[in-house]
Amino acid sequence: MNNLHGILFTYQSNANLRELTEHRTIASIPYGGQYRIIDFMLSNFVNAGITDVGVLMHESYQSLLDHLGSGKDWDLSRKWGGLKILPPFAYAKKRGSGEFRGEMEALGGVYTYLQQIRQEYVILSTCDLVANLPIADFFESHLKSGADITAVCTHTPIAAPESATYFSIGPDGLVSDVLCGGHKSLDCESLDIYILSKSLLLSLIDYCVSHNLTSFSRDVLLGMGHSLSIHPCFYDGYAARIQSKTAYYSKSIELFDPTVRASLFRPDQPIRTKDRWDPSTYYGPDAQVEDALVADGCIIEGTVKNSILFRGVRIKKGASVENCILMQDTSIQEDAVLRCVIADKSVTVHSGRMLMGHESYPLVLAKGQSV
Amino acid sequence: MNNLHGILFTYQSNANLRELTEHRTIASIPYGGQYRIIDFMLSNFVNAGITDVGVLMHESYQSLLDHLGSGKDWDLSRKWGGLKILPPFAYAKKRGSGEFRGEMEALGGVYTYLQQIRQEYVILSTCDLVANLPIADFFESHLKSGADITAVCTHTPIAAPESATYFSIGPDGLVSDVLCGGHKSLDCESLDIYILSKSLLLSLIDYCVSHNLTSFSRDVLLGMGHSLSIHPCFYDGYAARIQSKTAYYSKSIELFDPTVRASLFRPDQPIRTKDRWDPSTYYGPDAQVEDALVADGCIIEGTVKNSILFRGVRIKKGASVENCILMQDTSIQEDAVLRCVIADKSVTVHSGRMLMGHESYPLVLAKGQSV
Amino acid sequence: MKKECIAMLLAGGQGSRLYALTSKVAKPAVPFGGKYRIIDFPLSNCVNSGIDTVGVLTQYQPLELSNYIGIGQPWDLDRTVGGVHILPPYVKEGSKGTWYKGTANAIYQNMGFISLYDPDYVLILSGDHIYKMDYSALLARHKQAGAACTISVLEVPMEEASRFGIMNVNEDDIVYEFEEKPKQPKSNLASMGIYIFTWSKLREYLIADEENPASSNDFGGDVIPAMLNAGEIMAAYRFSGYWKDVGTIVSFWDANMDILSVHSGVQLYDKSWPIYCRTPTLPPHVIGQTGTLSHSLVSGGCEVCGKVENSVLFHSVSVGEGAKIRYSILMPGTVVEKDAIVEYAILAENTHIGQGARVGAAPCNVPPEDWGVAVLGSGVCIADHQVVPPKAMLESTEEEGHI
Amino acid sequence: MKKECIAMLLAGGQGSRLYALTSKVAKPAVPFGGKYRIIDFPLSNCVNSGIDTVGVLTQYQPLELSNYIGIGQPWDLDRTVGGVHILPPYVKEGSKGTWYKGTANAIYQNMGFISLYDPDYVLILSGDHIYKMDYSALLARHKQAGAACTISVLEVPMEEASRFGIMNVNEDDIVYEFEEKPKQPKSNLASMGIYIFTWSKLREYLIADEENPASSNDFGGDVIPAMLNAGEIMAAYRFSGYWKDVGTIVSFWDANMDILSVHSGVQLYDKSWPIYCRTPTLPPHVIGQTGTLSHSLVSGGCEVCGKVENSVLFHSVSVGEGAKIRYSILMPGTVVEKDAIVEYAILAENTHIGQGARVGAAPCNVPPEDWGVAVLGSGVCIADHQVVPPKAMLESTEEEGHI
Repeated sequence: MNNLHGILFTYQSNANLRELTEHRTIASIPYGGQYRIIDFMLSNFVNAGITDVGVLMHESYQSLLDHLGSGKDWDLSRKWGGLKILPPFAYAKKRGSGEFRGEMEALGGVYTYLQQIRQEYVILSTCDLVANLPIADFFESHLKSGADITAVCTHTPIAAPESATYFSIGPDGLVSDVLCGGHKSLDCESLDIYILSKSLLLSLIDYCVSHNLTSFSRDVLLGMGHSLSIHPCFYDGYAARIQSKTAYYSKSIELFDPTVRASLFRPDQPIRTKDRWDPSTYYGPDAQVEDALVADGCIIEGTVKNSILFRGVRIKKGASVENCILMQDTSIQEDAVLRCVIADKSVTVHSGRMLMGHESYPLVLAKGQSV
Repeated sequence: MNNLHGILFTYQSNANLRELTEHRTIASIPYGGQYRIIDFMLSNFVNAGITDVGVLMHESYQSLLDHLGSGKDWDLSRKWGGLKILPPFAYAKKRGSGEFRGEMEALGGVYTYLQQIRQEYVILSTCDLVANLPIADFFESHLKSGADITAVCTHTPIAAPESATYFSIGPDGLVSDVLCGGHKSLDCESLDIYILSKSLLLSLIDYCVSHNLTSFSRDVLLGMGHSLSIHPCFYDGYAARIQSKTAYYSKSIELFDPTVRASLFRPDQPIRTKDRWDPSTYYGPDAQVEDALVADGCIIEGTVKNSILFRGVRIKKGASVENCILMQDTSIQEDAVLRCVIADKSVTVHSGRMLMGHESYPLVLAKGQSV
Repeated sequence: MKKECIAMLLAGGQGSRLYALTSKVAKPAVPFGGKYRIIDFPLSNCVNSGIDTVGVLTQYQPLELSNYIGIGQPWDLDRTVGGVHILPPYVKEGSKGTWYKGTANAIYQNMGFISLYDPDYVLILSGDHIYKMDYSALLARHKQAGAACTISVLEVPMEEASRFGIMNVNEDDIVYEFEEKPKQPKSNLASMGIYIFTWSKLREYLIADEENPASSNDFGGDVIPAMLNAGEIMAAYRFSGYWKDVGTIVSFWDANMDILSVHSGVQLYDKSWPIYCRTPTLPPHVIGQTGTLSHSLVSGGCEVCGKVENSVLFHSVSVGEGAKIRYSILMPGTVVEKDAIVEYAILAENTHIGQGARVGAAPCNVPPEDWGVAVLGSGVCIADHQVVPPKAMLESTEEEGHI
Repeated sequence: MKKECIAMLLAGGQGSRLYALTSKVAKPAVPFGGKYRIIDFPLSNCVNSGIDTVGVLTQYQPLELSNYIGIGQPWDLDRTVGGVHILPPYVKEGSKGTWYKGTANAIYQNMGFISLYDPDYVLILSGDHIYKMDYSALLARHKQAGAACTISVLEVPMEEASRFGIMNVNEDDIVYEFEEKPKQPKSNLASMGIYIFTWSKLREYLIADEENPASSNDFGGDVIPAMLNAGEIMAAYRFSGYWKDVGTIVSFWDANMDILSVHSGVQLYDKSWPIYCRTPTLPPHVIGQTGTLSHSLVSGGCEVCGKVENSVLFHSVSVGEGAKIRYSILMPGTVVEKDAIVEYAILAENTHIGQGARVGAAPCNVPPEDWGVAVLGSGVCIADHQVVPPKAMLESTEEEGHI
């Protein structure tokens, strides 16, 4: 497994997630009480024995940089290889912008890095997927198939059709057609995870960059699919894609389902995240809690129902929180009442305030707000 | 010494160093056979027991990012604190440029970071100084003096007057006047290393940012000097500043002086740099070497005189290198002749070529060139 | 590479008064306070005090402790020079190795390790106290007094002083006499078992002590008295704050309960002096619809569907519907099935309490002479509806696999 | 945390045939090839082969080796789970510890460590060979053969075969017989002392071996024959490439000289299989105006003002004006003063050769029976103009400081 190199694309903020991505990319949105979304894919890589991972940065990557640090929390702080931050220098220079137009352009910007990697194979993935994946099996399947590219896909549609890539499978078991950016879904949807050899990847980049082609799905899979054998590798376990505020809310609430938790949090394939020094969570004498997912370091003295509390959240006496997601270090003062609220990091809700959203339109409090 | 936090400014490229800084900042110019200039100040910090260092990045910081990696080579890869890369997000966003106009503006961009540091005191320094400094002594001197700011300075002028800051010392032993950006030197020159408390620094930043003041020397030391006590702390050992191509060349050649080497390379205060896996240097049967500073991993089969060879340099049979600085992985093929040449990383000079500069105007071969 | 001050942590104690809790692990590795092990407190104190080189002297069940410490990442002690090192008594050339004879002998046997760092001062710590302390203040006091040895002391109530090693000091807090458990204590300054020595002095006394066949090779019993007799300057450093010896079942249970009364125990939520620990990678804990909690600590990976009061739940504990946990400490991996009741009990790692079983009892419900905290050793399984009386001390009888 | 394959590196050998070179360090810690120590080769091979968990079994002079390995950063083995661990024979509860009885006993005593990682396969390595080898190919061969044990073998010239442990194999390279130094070798496949075992099988045989009082508890002598007798599948894996046992002064000297003939020794400059090592932080070396070098290796921090031919200079070596070094190995910190001559010699760490002194001689200048490589142990000082004859073996008589 030493022979597979990980590349993660951290996408630009999505308009549908505006409030949560003002200061960060999707990859660094807090999720599930203590994680950032990138933790899932990064842990999947590490659990498969991948030792070297390059993270292609987009604009607003400061929060991601803070989160990843030296990579130590994922055991990726190495002298050789390990976690490498790849900032968007190339585009910043060329076009005065820190955004790339597509994966192939982004890869073109780190061509020298790719040339120097120690492994023969590369796995490309986005960072907006919440799933616990058997990457080692995918790699084995790729090697066995002998195909040029292995595309990990699912039978259960999970993305909005306009941003997803779909495959038709031919009689030979290989991908026979590719649909992308349409409004119709096929039942075989790409998880946007691809395995191919380093040498093929380099030649694809060469071709794309010199022909001003930028997208992996449109320009490589669709555009060059006739000359490439694409092997579909199916994963039909739990997977969620975070593409809008409502999806973020509803996918978070799914964590109350024990089967979802069992599928995401497997002792043999742990999801690692940045460590903090938080002690255990303290429940005070008047705490009333029902259906809650609570991280370490909270002090809960009020009422919590059907909610997700991140690390270091404080719920003071008499406060009541229902159907909420409160991110790290949020503080809810005495007698405040919150319903269907997503509070970003370090929000303070003062005594006696009452804030209500609806499940179909949760109220979002921006990072650091004091209400 | 746990109570001092390091901040390094990595300056923008200097026009006088154009060829060497096209792809990098001054901080990451290779120096002395195996170092980058930043290694000196970073090692000074580490040798003084400083555990947390923030590096303020400027434009073109990719090469610096590569060099620093996770900070492990300086024992600065930590879960809490350690080496933190601080990219120029704030300016990039505000003005579409990755450059800051002065230290105070740069510090304003990382205000939140500074608020959260664990130490009570901060040391600010630039990265263009080659010196082995007793930072712990400076800190002790600062604490003893009770002054607001300690400025490390020297009696030996080492910089070009127009880019230097000079002090007059009053009868009370404190700085009585500050000169900056003039054309005349005083005999007390600042090494641009300052120690002050975190709380004072934060209030100075507040003031400067809100008054559109950007420079530490001009706007703080000079502009606000009347209300601050500035304690000069003298260091009169060896120190070199790399501000032009000729200075780079002549300061490099000074390394042949055993007293300069003894002052820079002290076993008790080692200068750390990025590790490579290079084996020892091999001298072939026909090697002829005289007055050379040679790093590990070279294979020398030709003639080398009065030159500095970085790691992994190859000098083939019959080749002759005199008064040259050859950076890492440079390859000089059979019978090539080089005089007064500075070859950047991974340059290849083909068989039989002859390249000559002059000591007063060394010929620079850009990174990766094949001549 | 020279270090000004290094710490040597005596973690060799078997902690036999913790009975079932230490039958499989060394005392410093016993879980404490929801997330920690006892050794996390001195280790974190070292790091927070700027001491980055720590030797951990261990002998009893070293593998578990050694595996817990690893290379020291959780405490930021994975250092290029220095860091944390486990030092079991090893077998020297041509000799049969032996366990450390006493605390002083343990340091004596590791003088080679200490010399690697050529320290000016050596801090001697033990691995059985819960406290937060800035050792750099202790070091400053040592330097200021120009002492050969400085001892950290705590003012205890005069009536309890005869239970401690008491330091009698002059007006400058310089020790002139040391009395071990004096019947008529002259002062109430109790030694906390935390010493800082000037290394050159300590080295000298350790060598002399080793050569003395009459010595029990102990700091308190031999080295400190020898130094005092020889007229070395010995300073006292007054510590104030929470400090608790967790050497007995009752004091261990107390110290855990102290944390629950937020203002009395060791202040875990104080960010200025964090206590670090190694925890497995676990998701947040989950409180089910039928779970109720009060006055309790709950950690990562727990699933609580029962009622938990005044208790400490370590990670990965599961409490079934209808189960009741009161005034108890449930260590990692404990499973309490439906309708079981656990009161005034300490359940070590991976214990399993069957449906409707009952462990321990409240003091009001039993005659005082029969009451005590019930303790289940690691891996103990209690069958459905079985009753474990208060004060019970059960160990797993299951034979462990060969090695 | 499960690992598919972990390595156990037998580094306990005293290496007594290296005499003065191993009087203060274990053989695996002996400097080799300008920058390395012998143990860097198997360790780097592990890392390059994707094995990230290595137990280093050491007993003789463990402190130096343990200090060299540290937490494993130079080899990228400072891992959260796994990494490199020094395993000295430690003293178990209630017993006196003893040195490892044999190679198999060393593994037996550390079965607790191995079980932590629940491996499918265990790779057994030794710390006295210089070679580059991809252990993942060995593992692939082991899996493909479905073997209980796979042994790496080297084809040696038939006439030398009787000096080795010889594996007799069938056409599938399955071992049917093992002969230790046979007088009439049936094959030329010599065991390299590198084994891979299916852990469940090895565990079984180690326990049986330990219970057998007649056993010497050795892999080659006891465990391998026992497995063969029991009919376990034992595969051979053919290795080709440079491999050298550096167990004697002559072979050690040879292996160093091999590096100088760039195409014959272990390929240090080959970037695809780097050998990692821990080196002190040192500036580049300096060649003075009067220095001349040929066919030599020079390392960081050296200052060369004399003449160096066919020699290996480790870091921080200083060669004065007029001094001549020929066919010699100068370990870290060696100082050769003005006009001294060193020929066919191995100078261990921090030796000091006075002005005009003479160490060793070329074979052409002495009768063959008097010739041999001269060896100076670490710290030996040779006075000005003193002469050390070839074949000499000097150790520092200076008493080392107490511990």
